[in-house]
Amino acid sequence: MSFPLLTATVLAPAIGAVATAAVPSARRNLAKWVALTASLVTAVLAILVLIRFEPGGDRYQLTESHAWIPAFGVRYELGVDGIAVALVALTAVLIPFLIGAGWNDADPKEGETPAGKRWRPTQGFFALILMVEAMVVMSFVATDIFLFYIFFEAMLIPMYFLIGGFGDRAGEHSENGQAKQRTYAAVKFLLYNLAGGLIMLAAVIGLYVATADLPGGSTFSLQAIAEARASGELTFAQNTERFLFLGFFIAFAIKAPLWPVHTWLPNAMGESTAPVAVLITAVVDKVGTFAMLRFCLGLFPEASAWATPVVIVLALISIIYGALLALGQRDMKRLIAYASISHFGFIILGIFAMTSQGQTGATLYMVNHGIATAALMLVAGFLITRRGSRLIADYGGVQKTAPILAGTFLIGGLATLSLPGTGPFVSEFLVLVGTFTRYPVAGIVACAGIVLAALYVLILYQRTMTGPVRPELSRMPDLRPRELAVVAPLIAMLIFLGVFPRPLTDIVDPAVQHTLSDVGESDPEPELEARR
Amino acid sequence: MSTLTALSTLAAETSTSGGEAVQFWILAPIAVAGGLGTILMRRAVYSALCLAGTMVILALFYLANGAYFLGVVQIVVYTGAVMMLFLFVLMLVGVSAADSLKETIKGQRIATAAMGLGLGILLIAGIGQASVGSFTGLAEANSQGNVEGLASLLFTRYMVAFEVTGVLLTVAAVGATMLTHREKIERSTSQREQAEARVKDGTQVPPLPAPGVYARHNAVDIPGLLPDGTPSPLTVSSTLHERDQVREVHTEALGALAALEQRTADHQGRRASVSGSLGSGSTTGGAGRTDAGTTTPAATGIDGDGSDNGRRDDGDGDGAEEAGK
Amino acid sequence: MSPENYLHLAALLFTIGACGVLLRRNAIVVFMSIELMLNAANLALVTFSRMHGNLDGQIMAFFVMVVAAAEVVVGLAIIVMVYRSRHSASVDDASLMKL
Amino acid sequence: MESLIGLLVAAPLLGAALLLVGGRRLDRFGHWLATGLAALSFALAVVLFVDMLGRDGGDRALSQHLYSWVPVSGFQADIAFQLDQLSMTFVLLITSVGTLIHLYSVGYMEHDVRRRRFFAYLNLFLAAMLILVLADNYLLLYVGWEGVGLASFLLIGFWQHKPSAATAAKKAFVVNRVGDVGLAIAIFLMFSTFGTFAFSPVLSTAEQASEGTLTAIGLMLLLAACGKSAQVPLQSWLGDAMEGPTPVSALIHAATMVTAGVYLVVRSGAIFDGAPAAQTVVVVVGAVTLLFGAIVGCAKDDIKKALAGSTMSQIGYMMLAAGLGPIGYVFAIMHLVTHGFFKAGLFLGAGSVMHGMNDEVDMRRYGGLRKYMPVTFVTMGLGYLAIIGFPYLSGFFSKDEIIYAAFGKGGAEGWILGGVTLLGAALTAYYMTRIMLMTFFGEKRWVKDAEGNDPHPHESPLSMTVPMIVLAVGSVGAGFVFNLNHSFVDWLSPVVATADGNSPVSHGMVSVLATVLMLVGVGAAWFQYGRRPIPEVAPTGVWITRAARRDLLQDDFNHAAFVTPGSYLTRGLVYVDHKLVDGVVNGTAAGFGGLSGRLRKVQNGFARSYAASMFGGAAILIAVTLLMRAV
Repeated sequence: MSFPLLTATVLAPAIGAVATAAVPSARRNLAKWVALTASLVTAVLAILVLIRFEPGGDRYQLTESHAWIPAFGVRYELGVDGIAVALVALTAVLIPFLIGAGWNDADPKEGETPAGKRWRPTQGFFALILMVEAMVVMSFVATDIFLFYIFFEAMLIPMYFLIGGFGDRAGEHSENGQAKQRTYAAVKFLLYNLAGGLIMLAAVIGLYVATADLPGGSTFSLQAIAEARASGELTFAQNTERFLFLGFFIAFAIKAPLWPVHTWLPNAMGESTAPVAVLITAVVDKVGTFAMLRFCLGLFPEASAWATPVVIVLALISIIYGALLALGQRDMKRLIAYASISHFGFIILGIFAMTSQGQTGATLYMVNHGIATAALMLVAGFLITRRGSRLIADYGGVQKTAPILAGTFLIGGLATLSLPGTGPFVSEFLVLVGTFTRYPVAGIVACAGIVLAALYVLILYQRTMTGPVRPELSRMPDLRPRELAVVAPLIAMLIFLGVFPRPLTDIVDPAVQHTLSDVGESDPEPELEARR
Repeated sequence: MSTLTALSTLAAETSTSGGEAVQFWILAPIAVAGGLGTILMRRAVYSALCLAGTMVILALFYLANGAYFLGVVQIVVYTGAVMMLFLFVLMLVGVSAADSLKETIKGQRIATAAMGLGLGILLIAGIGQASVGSFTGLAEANSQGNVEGLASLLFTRYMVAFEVTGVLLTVAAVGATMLTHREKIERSTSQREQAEARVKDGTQVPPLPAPGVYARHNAVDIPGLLPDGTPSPLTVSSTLHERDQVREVHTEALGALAALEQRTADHQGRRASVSGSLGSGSTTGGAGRTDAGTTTPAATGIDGDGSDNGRRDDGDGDGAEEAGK
Repeated sequence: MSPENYLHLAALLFTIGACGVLLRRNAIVVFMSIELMLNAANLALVTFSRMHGNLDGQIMAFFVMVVAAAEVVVGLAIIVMVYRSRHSASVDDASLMKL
Repeated sequence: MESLIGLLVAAPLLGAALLLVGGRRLDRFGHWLATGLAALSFALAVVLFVDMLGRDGGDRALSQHLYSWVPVSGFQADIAFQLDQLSMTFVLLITSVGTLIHLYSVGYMEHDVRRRRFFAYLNLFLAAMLILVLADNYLLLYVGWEGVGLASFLLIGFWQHKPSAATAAKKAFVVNRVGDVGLAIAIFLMFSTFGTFAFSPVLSTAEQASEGTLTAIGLMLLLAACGKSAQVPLQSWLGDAMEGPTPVSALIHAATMVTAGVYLVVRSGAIFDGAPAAQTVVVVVGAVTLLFGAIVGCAKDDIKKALAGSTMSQIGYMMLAAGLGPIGYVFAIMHLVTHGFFKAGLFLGAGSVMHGMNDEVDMRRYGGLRKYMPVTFVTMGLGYLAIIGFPYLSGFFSKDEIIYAAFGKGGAEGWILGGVTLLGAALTAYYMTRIMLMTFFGEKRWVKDAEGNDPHPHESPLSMTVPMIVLAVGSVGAGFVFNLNHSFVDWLSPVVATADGNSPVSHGMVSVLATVLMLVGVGAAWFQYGRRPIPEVAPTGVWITRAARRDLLQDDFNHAAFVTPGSYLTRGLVYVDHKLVDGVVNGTAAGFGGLSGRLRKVQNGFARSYAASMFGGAAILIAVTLLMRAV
């Protein structure tokens, strides 16, 4: 029995959350340090996972398996493939930065008196973030569908409180209106995702029923089902498979989010603090796209092939629509949110292109988008904290007073528009190539997203950072050391992944090959090869 | 007893005779009429009586169906005890007022009609659908006597249920007692305290004035007259007021009285005395007699009775005074 | 004479009782209507008893009577209580059970 | 030797990184560091060049495989460089002009507090441009392609406090992005056709692909080239790009970056050779741009914008030549190099003039500067003679070859193209003469600047004049050197296909015609601007002048065709998203709310009502039971 590394990776933030929450109300700073330590420990564990993972080895590694609810065939089964490893690492590495970025976000506002000894917003904030981390990591490593489902849904609880309970400092003068907006956003987030989750629950139960014919009885184990399918022991009726696929897919599409079930994201990201917004889009939403790759494709290959045309069209709409709406936004954070919708379109496009380039690209995209959005959004958050407004029109000429802030913002933006040399370029290009080889028209349409991305990023940069300095901003401080310490590593990672993405591709590519063989697809041959 | 045996022979037969049919067709309409009366009568007492009638008829049907014990119990328990209980409560709650049958909930009548029709039709359809067949007859089951047969079942197969119903009855009795019992949580006030409270509140301390029983009319529903001739509502029981059964004092009578007094005065040749004697029941003359000196012959109750027939002079009648207020 | 006649009568009485429950506001009359329904059921039970030639139906009816008696006792007590506190025996006056 | 290639790129990249990360500590000597690294790069290029000359024509190409960049199953992208004669030509041009302009900028940007950043960006540009021309596959080329776009964006918008600069920078980047998409799609097509996008396999097996595919690839490459090289229809950004500091205009928007499109077309010659339709489009684009740029150049009063029009026009020449196929490739490159020298010189001269005139750019406010700025006048004059094709200066050689090649296309096409190129030559002479006359001759038309300072025209410092002199020398001599013994053609022929056209007109005849037309152009300009005083406010002019001043309504067209509908679309979609997509969801919620509001009235509190529903339920149950039995 080897050391249960994956369980440890899940437990570390969970224990950290409890410890953070337990810090007495007066010792705010202690809570922050506890949280940071816990997240760093998690990051170290995740990197250990990354190191222990052998790219060429078994599909699922570091597996753990224990009976949990034997009556229903539910097991506590953990395991990571290359895709999961990448995302676990992304999550664990991002969280310390988010904690660092949100260091003062949940402090009591000036003039606010504690409502009692139990009033501990700071502790709560960081504990909730750690809770989310634990649940997200669990969703990535769970190979039992039921186990996954539980954490997929439970994630909503801390997220709900993070969105509804901790808004950014913008527009404090209209606190009531803002609180109302925030509650609206939180409820919307919850309802959308709950709706998806319930549909998925039905599908999970359906799956349980559909696997009843297996010799070992019903099971939720991904591996067992996949093996049974491969050996022909288990076959789904066509309609059953399609309905089950839809049940899973709708839940993941809402989480991802895919047009037209995307509208919760701009509200949620707009109203929450920058770190939480990053948490939503960079970490939590990734569970959706990850699960598409792992569950939708892995469990229901034929239904996936059946749904592909529709999904591709929806993804294309997401790409263009998200980008166009980003252009139309007046609120910085909402702009970034819509840009994320566009990017999720790319990820889903890559997944359903069913080529190794597309899916490897999509996985890389998940990681890179996480980092790039984090960089852009966190800097935007720093900016918003300084000025107290999210409106783009309230800024101008920041470049002059805070050049480093503007510079990091620009780099984040350039990464968002997938400039070569930054990580997102590699992934976007892979997605597009992979899509093009199978669906040329889709590949070309998606290219419109590239142009629009340049437009919205540069318009955002131009309106906020350039031009004459607005008088309100003339005394704006540049990035503080803490903020720089948060942003600089992110930028370094972006550039590293853009220049040398091999560590990731080496891990991800074999996993994608497994997924593709699940689906029974192989890359289209080049025209010349095919002719020979 | 002879009817009983006749009925029992009826029930014992497997194929029913024409006699039972006659009985049924006579009694059943009455039962239905009773049921309808129960729900349609405005006065609850009538409802109760209608229900009792239906129950008696049902008891007869029980007997006809060979359930002698039940038939008797029906009469004794239901018609006897339960209905009496109903009537008691009715009296307690107030028997007088007839219910208004006007519907207050919107759509309730329609819903009731639809439901009644639907349920009725469905039940009858259900009965029609079931293969009812014919009577097997209870001759065998009642061979040892109906009561014995029931008893042997009750104390063997239904023993537990029987015990439980016993418990239920006990609980019901205790519960009813608990519910209706009112715990005395304050010390009861003494007579003295009550009197003091009355004085303090300014309510009538002495007994109320009597009605015009001895004045002119020999009845309790005629108000007594105040010294100035106006009738006083206080003198009549409030129940009569509520029932609207208070009789008017006719104005001719008053006028005749006044004329009589006048004639007497004229005859005696003396002026009408200004000293209107106050009714003995009245404590003070509240309003001053502003018409002193005018000719108002106040007829006083000669009999020394507390209540006097105050007579109102038509000429100066603004100082109407209510005695005992 | 067929059992159906009795059963039809029982059904009719039952329906009448049900309508009474719905139509009347006086709690006591409502109660009486319920009694009518119970009696209708009893009639059916007794008929069944004779139909099948055993006494179980009668036993059922007997239990129904007992329970009805208990119910009447408690129910009337409640009515008295309600009347005491609200000075009304109308079931519509106790209409606080709503949103 | 191969390992030097990487260093070539690494030197300026290191400079950029150091200067950007190093912070204020490097303010004092950062510019010299950058210049030194650029010079180092140049020195390496020279070493490599000499080394290359030492080998035979056939095996001069070097390649360096650094590492596997994106290895995915079936997809192989490498960081690998390839240095052949074509790349070498570019490397020499880029590093030499680049170094000179670094040097020039030391003087030009002396008073700018953000000079360090400027040099960082310049170094970044050098690195990206070198990656572009050294890449051995299209994906890496794409990296350089976007990299120079980024550097261009940063440098155009260097004076970010000016909204016009920021807007111009954004515009340049976005328009370039449209072109980049073309390159991206071309790469996708290559990948799905050939299974790779490295130069050698793609180009060597190009003829095996179907003509349709090759045409598609060619057109997409052309789209990319149009974006980067400011060819019609993606030319609108170049004029606005003049908002950037003048050295930037000289380096990026005249000498090097804008010619990347020509490089791309020439490099992909094998693809175009298999796609005549695409070639025709290239030629048409080149011809149209040639005239377009020339006409715009004739009308602009802003010296830099006039030069920008000229750049556009000259690149049109190159593009046209490149579209001619093997008969034109070499001359496209030759013109590219000579143009690099004389246009950079011209821009530096313009910068020098502006430097002396309080950053005034309106030529109507210059005049008579030749006495005050002799060096500038002479160097710019030499550049001027070179560009108009004065006999035996560099422009003369390269342009005549292109005109000759255009005739060589043969048939009606040949006549049309020859005519267009000749017309272009006349226009070139006209607008360049106009610029020279307005700037250096005539009386002074100077005005005070915004702060009320009188301009004190003076010669620029040595760091600025030296590069100008060097470039002037290049402008004069490059063509001659290249034409000596067909040295340039021989140099490039191992890597670039060459062929002789069948021109109906002899070579000498072309030279004579071109020279005559050049003189006509000069004369026309002299009649208009040399003989009589120049009005300080531009006359209204005929319709074509007015249109040319507005870039031939290109911006108006873009605005009407893309920007306005785009913004309406965006606004409409925001509305739709809020009201429709969100509205459906919120409407559902409101619907449920309303429904439950109605339904809750059923809970009226009356026990009798509840009883009614209870009986109703019982009735339904009975009905269902009966139905079930009936069925």
